[in-house]
Amino acid sequence: MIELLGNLSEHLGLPVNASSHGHMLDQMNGWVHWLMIILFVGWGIFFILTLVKFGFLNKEKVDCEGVKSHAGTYGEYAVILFEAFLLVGFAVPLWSLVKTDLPDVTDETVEIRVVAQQFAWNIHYPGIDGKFGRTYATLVDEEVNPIGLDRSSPHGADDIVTLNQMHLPVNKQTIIYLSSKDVIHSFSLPEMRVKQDAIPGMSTPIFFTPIMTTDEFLLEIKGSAREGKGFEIACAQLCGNSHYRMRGFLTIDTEEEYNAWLDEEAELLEEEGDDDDW
Amino acid sequence: MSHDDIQHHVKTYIKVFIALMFLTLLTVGASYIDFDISPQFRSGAIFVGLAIASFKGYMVASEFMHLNNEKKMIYWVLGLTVFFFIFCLSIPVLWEANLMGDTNFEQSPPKIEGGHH
Amino acid sequence: MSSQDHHEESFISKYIFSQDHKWIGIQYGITSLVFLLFGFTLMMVMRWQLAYPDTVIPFVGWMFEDGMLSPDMYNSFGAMHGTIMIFLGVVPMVVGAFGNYLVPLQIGAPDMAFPKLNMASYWTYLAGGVIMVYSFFVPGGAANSGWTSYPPLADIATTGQTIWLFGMVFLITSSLLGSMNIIVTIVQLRAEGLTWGRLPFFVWAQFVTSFLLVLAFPPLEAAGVLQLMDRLAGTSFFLPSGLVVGGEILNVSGGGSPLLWQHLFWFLAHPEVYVLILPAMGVVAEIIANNTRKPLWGYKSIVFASVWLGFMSFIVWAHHMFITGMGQGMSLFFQTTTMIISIPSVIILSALFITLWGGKIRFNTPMLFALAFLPMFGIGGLTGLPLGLAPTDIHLHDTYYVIGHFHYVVAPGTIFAIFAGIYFWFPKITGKKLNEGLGKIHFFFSLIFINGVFMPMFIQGLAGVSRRLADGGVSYAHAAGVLEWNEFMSMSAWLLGVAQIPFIINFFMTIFKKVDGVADPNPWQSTTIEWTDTTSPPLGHGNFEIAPVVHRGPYEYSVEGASEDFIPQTKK
Amino acid sequence: MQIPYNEELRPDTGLYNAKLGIWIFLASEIMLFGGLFSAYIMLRVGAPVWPPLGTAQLNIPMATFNTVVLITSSVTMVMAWASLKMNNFGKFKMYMGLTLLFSAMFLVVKYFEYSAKLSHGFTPAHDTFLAIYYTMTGLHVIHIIAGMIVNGYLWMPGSKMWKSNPERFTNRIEVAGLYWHFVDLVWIFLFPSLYLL
Ligand code: HEA
Ligand code: HEA
Ligand code: CUA
Ligand SMILES: [Cu+2]
Repeated sequence: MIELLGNLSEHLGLPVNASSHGHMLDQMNGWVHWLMIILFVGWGIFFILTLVKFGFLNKEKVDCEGVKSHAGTYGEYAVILFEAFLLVGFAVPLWSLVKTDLPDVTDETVEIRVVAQQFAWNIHYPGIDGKFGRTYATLVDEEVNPIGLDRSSPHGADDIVTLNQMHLPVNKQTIIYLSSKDVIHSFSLPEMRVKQDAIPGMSTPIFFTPIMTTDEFLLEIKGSAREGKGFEIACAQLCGNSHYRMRGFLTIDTEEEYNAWLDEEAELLEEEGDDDDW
Repeated sequence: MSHDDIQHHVKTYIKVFIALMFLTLLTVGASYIDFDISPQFRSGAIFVGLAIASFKGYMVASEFMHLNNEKKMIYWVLGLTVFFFIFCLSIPVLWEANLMGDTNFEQSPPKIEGGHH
Repeated sequence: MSSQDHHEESFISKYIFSQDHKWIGIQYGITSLVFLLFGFTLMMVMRWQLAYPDTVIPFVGWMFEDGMLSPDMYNSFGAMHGTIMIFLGVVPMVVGAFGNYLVPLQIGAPDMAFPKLNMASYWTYLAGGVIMVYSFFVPGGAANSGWTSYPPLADIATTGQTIWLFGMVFLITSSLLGSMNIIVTIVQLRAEGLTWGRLPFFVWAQFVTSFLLVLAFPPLEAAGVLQLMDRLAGTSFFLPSGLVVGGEILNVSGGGSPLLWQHLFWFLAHPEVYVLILPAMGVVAEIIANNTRKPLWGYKSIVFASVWLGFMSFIVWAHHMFITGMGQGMSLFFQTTTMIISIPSVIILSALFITLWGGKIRFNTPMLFALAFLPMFGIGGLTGLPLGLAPTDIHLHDTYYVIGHFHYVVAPGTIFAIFAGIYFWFPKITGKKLNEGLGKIHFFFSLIFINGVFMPMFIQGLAGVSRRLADGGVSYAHAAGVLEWNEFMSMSAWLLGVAQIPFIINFFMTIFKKVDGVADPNPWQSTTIEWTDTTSPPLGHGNFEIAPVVHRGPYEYSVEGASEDFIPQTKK
Repeated sequence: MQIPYNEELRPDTGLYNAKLGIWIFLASEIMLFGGLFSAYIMLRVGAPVWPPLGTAQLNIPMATFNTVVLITSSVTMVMAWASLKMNNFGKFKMYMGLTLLFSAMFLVVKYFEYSAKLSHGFTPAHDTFLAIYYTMTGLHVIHIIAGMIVNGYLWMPGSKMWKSNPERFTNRIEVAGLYWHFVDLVWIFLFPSLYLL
């Protein structure tokens, strides 16, 4: 029974889940929708019965007292109880699990920064040393240095900055420090069940663990309307005229692929560094 | 209200006036005194300053605006308003304290000679 | 506050600068209907863009460059659709028109407490409306940062945003004047014998609504002033340091907070949504009691519930801000209050359902709209629950699920209640009933198509499609599976538009219809005071020949032993 | 058509219409300034130092003087009402005139304050402290001006009503007074918040 109840989420048309916490959010969503359906169907049946009985059939006498049973009141108590259950049982623990209990950073954690701007996502990797260089608004140059990274700052030389291309290794805890250069955006990864506003002047941490590589995902969605298209980063907050196409790409790699990609990017950086002194 | 009542009121107005004057000077004076445990938050000074202001406000409201002797309906309206007022004031503070994000992460950018471009 | 007895009124003082609450109510009503139609038209144009991106818009295409809505225009239209529907359409309709026309009549008062102020409030509203419409013609077009106008985007937007803010200041002022007036009228001018417990529920709903307006609107006015300062005086209330827009450092001092706006905005805008729904519930309750020929079930509990609803609505606002990064404490608080606030709605709805039981239900057009309100509001309200719980809101926030949620409450909810009210009180205003046949056509087609527009939004939303996308989601792969609904929804929207034609025909046809003889003053056999002792249509300024005296509660239908199945409140 | 309870009190509430009206209006004003104070608090809490470095030094003696002026005007206002209650129209004229005089004095001082700041380049755009300072005091000044318009009307042309309907005229003065005291009250909080703390 519980199985069945919890599984309503599978019929809500949610995107494929690809993060370790996602199924819990989905399950909660399933529970809430059960409550909604029960209430709606319950009252709906009562409603239709009443309309038939007192609208079309009974035309003589009005019964002023109406309903004598206390079913309505019990129903209300049931709703209250259910809501309390959802709050205590799901909402509170889940919120800390997915939003506020920031995990400790270990060697295994992937830390990156994401800086949103009209209308692109800048992804900032700390490079080999694992530490981010400093960024300054004054150094911003849309062509070559969109996040204003100071290459001469202590940890800045090896940092990797990509545009709209985010790579993450599978099954690793990821922490993203999210901010924005200009207006409010919202960093949304529908398949990861991640959404967080990117607010200028603020750096907000988000964390999740992807559990499915892009290749696996592509296999999973074979035959659906989006066949052949991998994970994407969506902007969920109105941010200007091109909000509708502020799209980034997320690739979940295996460990090896990820490291290979990082190396490749580091090489690129070196080549650039030769003819361009910061 | 009878003539005598009013006469009585007028006496109160004068007294309140004098008290308000005194408190104004007091609050200015107090602002030069250092009540603070830490210079960062100045909580002592804020507390003293607002306490005096609240007392002044109370006197204006209760005497000049006759709130010490008003009808029930008006107390209801104001009670409700004050409740929401306090709410409106306190949430931003609590909010800031409970924000996940870090609002002071970006140190002010150094002034670079010539800047960019 | 005039009290001079006037003689013959001139045309201007009678029809233009009228101080008669009935005429002002009609002015409000007509103006807001026009704005509702305008807001709907904007959306019908937008829906073309959503269904067939990159194709020329039929009929109105010539107005736009390339015959299409540019993304900027799309955003303008969206923001203005929201603003117009809420602030120029529904609020003036439910508070300005229904409130103005009915409250004094239902409480047996000669007029509003402050007739001049009442007039001022209408004209301020109209000025606000004109300013808003004017903003379409300034360079850069109307405001395009959403009806929520979040800075920094709104701070750096085109001139239209400034005009929008000025317009809002007018609209807010108008609402404040109007609602002050309603409160004072209800408290001070109730007829003799009309105790609080005998007030029709509609009046209670107006009372609570007016308090919401009086206390919630000013913080938005403050926020509006701050945003105006940001835009005109170069301050940075909402702008943090170090902003880089389009590669250039924004030349401001910085140090502000973008979230400050959201707090002040939602501190108003959440109570505002109950401003949209409470009077609607009031209308529905009146019509249901009348057409079941039964007293409202649980009158006391729904009055209590609506007061509670009003109170709670001030302390839930941050449920619109769950994903701005709030911690556990705040999210717990706002989730809890949000769950608590759903309870009074459940109570009110349950009471209305239970009222139906045992009644002698008459299916006339107003009743049909009122009945449809219940499940439709039910869908809207229930879908508020997963939004109100922070973890489930993570996936649903800013998707079409939200759009679906609130349209179910405002469109087949409030708009249906407005239609119900128009059909119900039309004979009061004009002395003539609207045509039932046309009314039923209007009803059934509206019901079908409005569901056709909004139901698929839940499907899209659950799939993760964001709102405010100028191309309806074509750019995003995750929208691919549900994209085909766009065409269906747009078709439904246009057909919904077509379904309004019988109403418009009916409306004008009935107004100009000639009838012989005296109109029936109480065509629905209703108990409340507006139907008794006054003529239909009412003549001139002033309401009652003799001040009415009330002897009983508002819903004495089918009382045992009475000669008719209703006893007016004024009957001994 | 006559609206009841314009001058006489409604028995069950004990109020005349305008009295309830003005209090509800003031309730909305409380929320208006509440929104601004909330903004003030949020900016202050969010700022690393307050007032921000390099901002203008506000002129405390001037503001103290203004506080005294405004409180005095509040007293003369309530005295104007009391004079009417004691049937002394002449005294009313005097007190109301004084109220207007003090209000004008407040504005003049404020003008000098503003222009001194502005002439040194301390515009609202300079920093968030000055931004909120100008906005709050500016809105307060607008309230003063609005009050002066009403009071001026009641002082001169509007006072004709004393002949025809003294009861109602006294009520009007009371209502105008309530508004005026509120404006005073706002200043009582603005003064320490902006100048002293
Ligand atoms: C009239 C307007 C109205 C009403 C009444 C409501 C009612 C509710 N709203 Fe809604 N809401 C809006 C208008 C409204 N809302 C708007 C305009 C927005 C979006 C703004 C924007 O971002 O642009 C919004 C957004 C919104 C959000 C933010 C979503 C997001 O951006 O992520 C949330 C979150 O908590 C929410 C929650 C609720 C809740 C819990 C209720 C509750 O009060 C609902 C309680 C009702 C019930 C629980 C129903 C009871 C039902 C029954 C008893 C059974 C019925 C059965 C049958 C009829 C058969 N709403
Ligand atoms: C009260 C509020 C209200 C109402 C009633 C409506 C009504 C409708 N709305 Fe809208 N809507 C909003 C408030 C409202 N909306 C808001 C706040 C937004 C968010 C904006 C933003 O993102 O910033 C929004 C956004 C919004 C979107 C999303 C856009 C996007 O995110 O990109 C869509 C999409 O389909 C939509 C559609 C509709 C439709 C089809 C109707 C239909 O139901 C309309 C039906 C209308 C009528 C039935 C009126 C008919 C009038 C007459 C017939 C008058 C007759 C005249 C005389 C007799 C003189 N609305
Ligand atoms: Cu970035 Cu929307
Ligand atoms: Cu809300």
